[in-house]
Amino acid sequence: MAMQLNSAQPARTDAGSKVAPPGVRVEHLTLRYGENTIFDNLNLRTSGGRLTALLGVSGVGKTSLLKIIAGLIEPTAGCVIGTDGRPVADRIAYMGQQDLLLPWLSVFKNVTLGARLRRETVDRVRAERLLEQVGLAAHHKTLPAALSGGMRQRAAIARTLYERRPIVLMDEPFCALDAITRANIHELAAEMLGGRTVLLITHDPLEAARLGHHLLVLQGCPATAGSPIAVAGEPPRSPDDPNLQKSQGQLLRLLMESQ
Amino acid sequence: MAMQLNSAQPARTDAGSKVAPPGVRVEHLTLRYGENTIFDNLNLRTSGGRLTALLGVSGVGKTSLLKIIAGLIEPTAGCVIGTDGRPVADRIAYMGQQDLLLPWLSVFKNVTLGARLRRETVDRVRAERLLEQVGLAAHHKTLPAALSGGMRQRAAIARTLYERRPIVLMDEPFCALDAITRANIHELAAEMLGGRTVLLITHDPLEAARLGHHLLVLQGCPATAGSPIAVAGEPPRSPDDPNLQKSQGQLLRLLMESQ
Amino acid sequence: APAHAAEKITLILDWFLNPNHAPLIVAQQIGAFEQEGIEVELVEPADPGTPPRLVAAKKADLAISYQPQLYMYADQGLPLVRIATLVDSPLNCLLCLKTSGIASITDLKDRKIGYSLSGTQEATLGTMLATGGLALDDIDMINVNFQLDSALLTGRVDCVIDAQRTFEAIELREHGVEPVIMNVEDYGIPAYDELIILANKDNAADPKYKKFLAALKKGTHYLLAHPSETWQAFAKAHPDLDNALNKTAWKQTLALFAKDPARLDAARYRAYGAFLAEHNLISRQLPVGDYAIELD
Amino acid sequence: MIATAHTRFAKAGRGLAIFSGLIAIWWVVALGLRLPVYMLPTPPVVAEALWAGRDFLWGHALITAWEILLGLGLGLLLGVLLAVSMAFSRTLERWLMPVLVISQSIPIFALAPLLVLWLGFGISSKVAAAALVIFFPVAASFYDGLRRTEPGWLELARTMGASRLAQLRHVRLAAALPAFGSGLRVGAAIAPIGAVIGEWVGSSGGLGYVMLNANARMQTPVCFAALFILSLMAVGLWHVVNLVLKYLLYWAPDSA
Amino acid sequence: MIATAHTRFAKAGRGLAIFSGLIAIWWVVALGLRLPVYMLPTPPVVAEALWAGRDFLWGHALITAWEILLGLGLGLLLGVLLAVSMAFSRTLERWLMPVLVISQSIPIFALAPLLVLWLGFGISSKVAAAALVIFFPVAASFYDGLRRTEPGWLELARTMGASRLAQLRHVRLAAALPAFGSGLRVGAAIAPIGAVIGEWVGSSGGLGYVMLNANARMQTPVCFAALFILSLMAVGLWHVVNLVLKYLLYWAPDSA
Ligand SMILES: Nc1ncnc2c1ncn2[C@@H]1O[C@H](COP(=O)(O)OP(=O)(O)OP(=O)(O)O)[C@@H](O)[C@H]1O
Ligand SMILES: Nc1ncnc2c1ncn2[C@@H]1O[C@H](COP(=O)(O)OP(=O)(O)OP(=O)(O)O)[C@@H](O)[C@H]1O
Ligand SMILES: [Mg+2]
Ligand SMILES: [Mg+2]
Repeated sequence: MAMQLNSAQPARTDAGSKVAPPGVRVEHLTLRYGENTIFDNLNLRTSGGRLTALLGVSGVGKTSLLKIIAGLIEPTAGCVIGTDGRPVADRIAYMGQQDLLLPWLSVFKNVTLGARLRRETVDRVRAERLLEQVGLAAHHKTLPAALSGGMRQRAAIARTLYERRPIVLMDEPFCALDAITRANIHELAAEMLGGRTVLLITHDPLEAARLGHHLLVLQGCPATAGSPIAVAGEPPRSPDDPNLQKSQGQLLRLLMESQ
Repeated sequence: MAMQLNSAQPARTDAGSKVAPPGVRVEHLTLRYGENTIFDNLNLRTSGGRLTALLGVSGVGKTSLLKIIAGLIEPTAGCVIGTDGRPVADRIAYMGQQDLLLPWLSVFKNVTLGARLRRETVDRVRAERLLEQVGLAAHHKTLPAALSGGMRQRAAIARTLYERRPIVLMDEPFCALDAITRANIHELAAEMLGGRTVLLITHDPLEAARLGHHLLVLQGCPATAGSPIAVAGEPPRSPDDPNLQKSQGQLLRLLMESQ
Repeated sequence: APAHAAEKITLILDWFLNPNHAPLIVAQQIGAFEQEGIEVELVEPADPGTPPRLVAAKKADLAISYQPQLYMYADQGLPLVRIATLVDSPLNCLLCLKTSGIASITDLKDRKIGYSLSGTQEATLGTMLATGGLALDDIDMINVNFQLDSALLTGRVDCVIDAQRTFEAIELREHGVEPVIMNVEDYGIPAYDELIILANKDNAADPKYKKFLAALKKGTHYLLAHPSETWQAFAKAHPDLDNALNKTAWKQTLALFAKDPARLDAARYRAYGAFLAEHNLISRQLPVGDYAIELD
Repeated sequence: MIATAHTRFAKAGRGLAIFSGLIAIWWVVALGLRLPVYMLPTPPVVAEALWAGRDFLWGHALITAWEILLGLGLGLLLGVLLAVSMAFSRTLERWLMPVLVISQSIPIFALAPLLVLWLGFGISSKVAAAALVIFFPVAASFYDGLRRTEPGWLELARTMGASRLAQLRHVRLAAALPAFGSGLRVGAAIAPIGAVIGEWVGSSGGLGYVMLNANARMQTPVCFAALFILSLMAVGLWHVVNLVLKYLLYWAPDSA
Repeated sequence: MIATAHTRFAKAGRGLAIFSGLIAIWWVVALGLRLPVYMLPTPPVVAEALWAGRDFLWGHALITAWEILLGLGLGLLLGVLLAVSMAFSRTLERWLMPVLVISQSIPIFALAPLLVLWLGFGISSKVAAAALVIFFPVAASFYDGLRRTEPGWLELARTMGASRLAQLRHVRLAAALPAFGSGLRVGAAIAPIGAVIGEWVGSSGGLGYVMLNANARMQTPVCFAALFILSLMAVGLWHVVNLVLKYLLYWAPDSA
């Protein structure tokens, strides 16, 4: 299942990103589950059109943060707003930690679900190219139950990339992929997402350093955001890029401290 | 959520591993889904009491192989047998690619599910120590729905380690864990699983090289197993162990070729 | 027959079509209704409670009902009047198994007596028992609802009240069981008309009913004159009803049909009304004219 | 092709085996318990009645079959509409549910006059009565299914900018299909008795009519002949519904 | 503490609002359609009948309540046992299902003589008749739930060396609980009519008896008074069942 990247058109020609996409501002955010406080007056800001990699120890609150931004969790207090002052919830594409494929829909129909939900006409060409790019061209009509874990995740990625949204939120989108497939998907994602505001949760410092303009670490309980690390150079950075090595090391140190 | 490893007793005192555990022999294995052939007369063999890391591109058939060994999929042809000549299906502990936590049971009850299913008395001490070791001591009574992705996975790990079985099959058991937590869990797993026959699917070459005695790569379609790489030194290997670096590179090269 | 502009009359039967309706059936057979220039549709209900309501609500023209019920309807303010009588004597009887050794009322003491919910069961049974110096609490009353015969046959009860002397009696004999029959009117119950035809007060005077009565009378007389021929015709028209039971019932009921359906015996109606009032089944006694009229 | 043909034969054979097996059991019960004919007639007696009254039974069977289909259709429609609208609005559910529950506790004879008053003696009153019995299990089960939709799917749909209607149409309906299936199965199973109850409202046709009638006349064999036909209809309908559901639920796990 | 008290008050208030709302609707219908008292009596008329016959209605209500509870209990037991055993053996299911489906198409009057023959005119025949109506939705829904258990959970249990019984006990039963809930809800909703149908077999007490009797005497207000009490029981039972299920299904997603 080799990946044809040549056919991927650069994202800036995408409808969704004609206007420079806004960043995301999280203000005075507080989230409590019972007496368990996840965030207490958290403030952070991601810059528009950039990919911010979000890291942090398991259970610190990454997914919760993403869901709040997506408008899926009502925070106890505080608000989320675009740097352009408009709400963001209706401008995002969201890829959750589970693939959430609908078991009764074929891979193709799952990928184009958004269009049908919004009563838009399905862009078959785009969808099929995406499936090809994630290496599922042959599994077009397959039901999710007949896919392997990684294939399911790739279908979910295709579904997310199919959405032309200025802001993209991804929760550990590549964790079920083997090193090689992952590397290819990285490049695909970098291309397709270039120019959009992306918030990407990952546990792989290398991945973060390869794809991120900024690296952000959530730490502590209640969680606070450390100062973002800016990575030099344009993603996707090649594995032997010195910046990569540098910021990865930096990141690991940060994570160590965050314990 | 710091990990107390000190309290982890070495596995060789475990009931399950008093007798030297057998290896697993897969013979003339064929698996077809419709006209899609996953394995065609596959033969492989893992040595007893050792941890074999199983790698391979997404969709090659790793999970299928594990499920066949676990007796969860009826292969089209061929058989799986212990190196001691006895069937293995009833001697394994299995951790699937999904956590499969039962939503109506607390974390503790999920971890001790096996005991209740076999009408054994629940070993509370062992279960609680495990929960402590995977950093869920505080989430004892929590329902899975209230856990983060990584916490769910750690609960599943605890559930698997709770089982005293000579053969352990794990399908990407650490993929949802952040680097630090993962490193700690690695050490825990290495200790608890020491002396047992382990087949561990992973996508992280570093992980494979840290934990594995042998590294095995599935490749091609139908899938064939490359010759296993033996890694020098005892796992868990420290990140700066030269063997680690070496075999990791070797592995990456193999994976590249396998495309 | 003047088929043109025949006036329609919907008549809801009290229960499924059976030999009790012979006069109507025969009137149909011999085209008596057509001759009168009316067209009668017979509708079968499954639940006897429905027909009077529908006539009261003008959803149907006529309904077959029972005189005892008529008082309750009137008492409840249903705008209904009796305009004709089909069977002018009670069919109701107390039916016992000979094998149970019951020969007279006095033998009923501590026996199980089944009844179906006619509404008058306590009054009737109580009065009958009184003639033997017994009261309701001397016996064991069991509601067997519609399964009068099977309850008797299986010995679940010793007797049943509200049985029809023309039906259940014959049925029991068919199953080789000899019944003891005690007719209610022989045990202190005022005689009454078992089957009557009700119309709505507001249009009881409608001339089409006169025509109906005339036709009904013709039917009755023809029936009495040609019992077996009319039975043949009936059996032919309703193969599912062509059986020994109905055949016997057809013959046995002949004697019970009112020769002059329209005729009203006001005194009898008053007497039965008094009987019900005295058993508190109706709150007050209305003048007969309020619920029963005779269309001359 | 041949394989499927084979399995089809096998299926038919099994069906036949079960059928004759049940008849045999019935026979044994009737004889073994020495039940008189007016209690439980033996198969041959009923068969005789069936044959003797074949034409007239057939006519009535058609009427009932028609009532069953219409009743089931109306009941389904009603049930689905109610379930969906309740899934849409919690408040509506609060107001509607008690009514629906109450509607199930009304005996037909209390309702019959009203039904006839409004719908006359024609088939419509019977269909209405049947639908009244059938709609509830469908509505209840389907509503249950709709409200238990995997939240993650709904969240995903929301992030994709789906209107509540779109969420319902593309996610919740499909997700609740297994639950709807359970409801439909129950509905189909009680559809025949529903039709019979409908005929209780007053009719001059249909198997219910035949049974009541025969029952009133102690023609027990006829009654059971009609009942036999009704049972065949019931099992047939059940079978069809199962096939339809198997087709619709191709994606749902099924250990059976 | 106070909060819950508040919500409890709110709930009670809402219940009252709904109750009076429905009464109002009933009133409007009765008056608006100019329905005579012998078709649909107005609330005050029924209230009067209720008050006048309170003692006697109360006595009969108790009988019916008792029948409902016993019928529901027996029906549940039967339904669960059948569902579980069918979930255990596909062959058993093949043989049993047709019987169950047929059992649902047998009208009570055809069965009554047998029930009385075997169980007499006491309460047992009524309970049996009620259970016969109630068990089916429970069995069907629960069985459906059992067979749709997430396969992954069963696989896990198998690898843990669980016997089929253990799998059933620890995994499938709990997993099928929502489906069982749907079945139980339907069963509870039809339990009252089940009891009434039971009394149809022939009884000397109970609300069904009262209704039949009042119906024969054209005492429509009394009939509806009894019906009113029956409805209250139905709604009450429904409410209780819902609370129980809410408690049992603490873990199941619920959008409502
Ligand atoms: N139930 C099924 N029906 C049909 N095909 C299936 C089924 N399950 C798996 N497959 C196919 O078998 C192949 C191997 O699946 P498997 O889950 O073993 O892959 P894998 O190596 O585990 O991949 P991953 O690393 O993504 O989990 C895939 O191509 C998949 O499409
Ligand atoms: N529905 C819930 N109810 C109660 N607590 C919850 C709920 N969901 C999450 N939590 C708690 O919130 C905390 C953060 O969860 P979250 O999923 O955001 O973590 P995370 O950073 O995504 O972790 P991971 O990397 O493992 O996915 C966890 O401690 C979890 O226990
Ligand atoms: Mg997370
Ligand atoms: Mg896999």
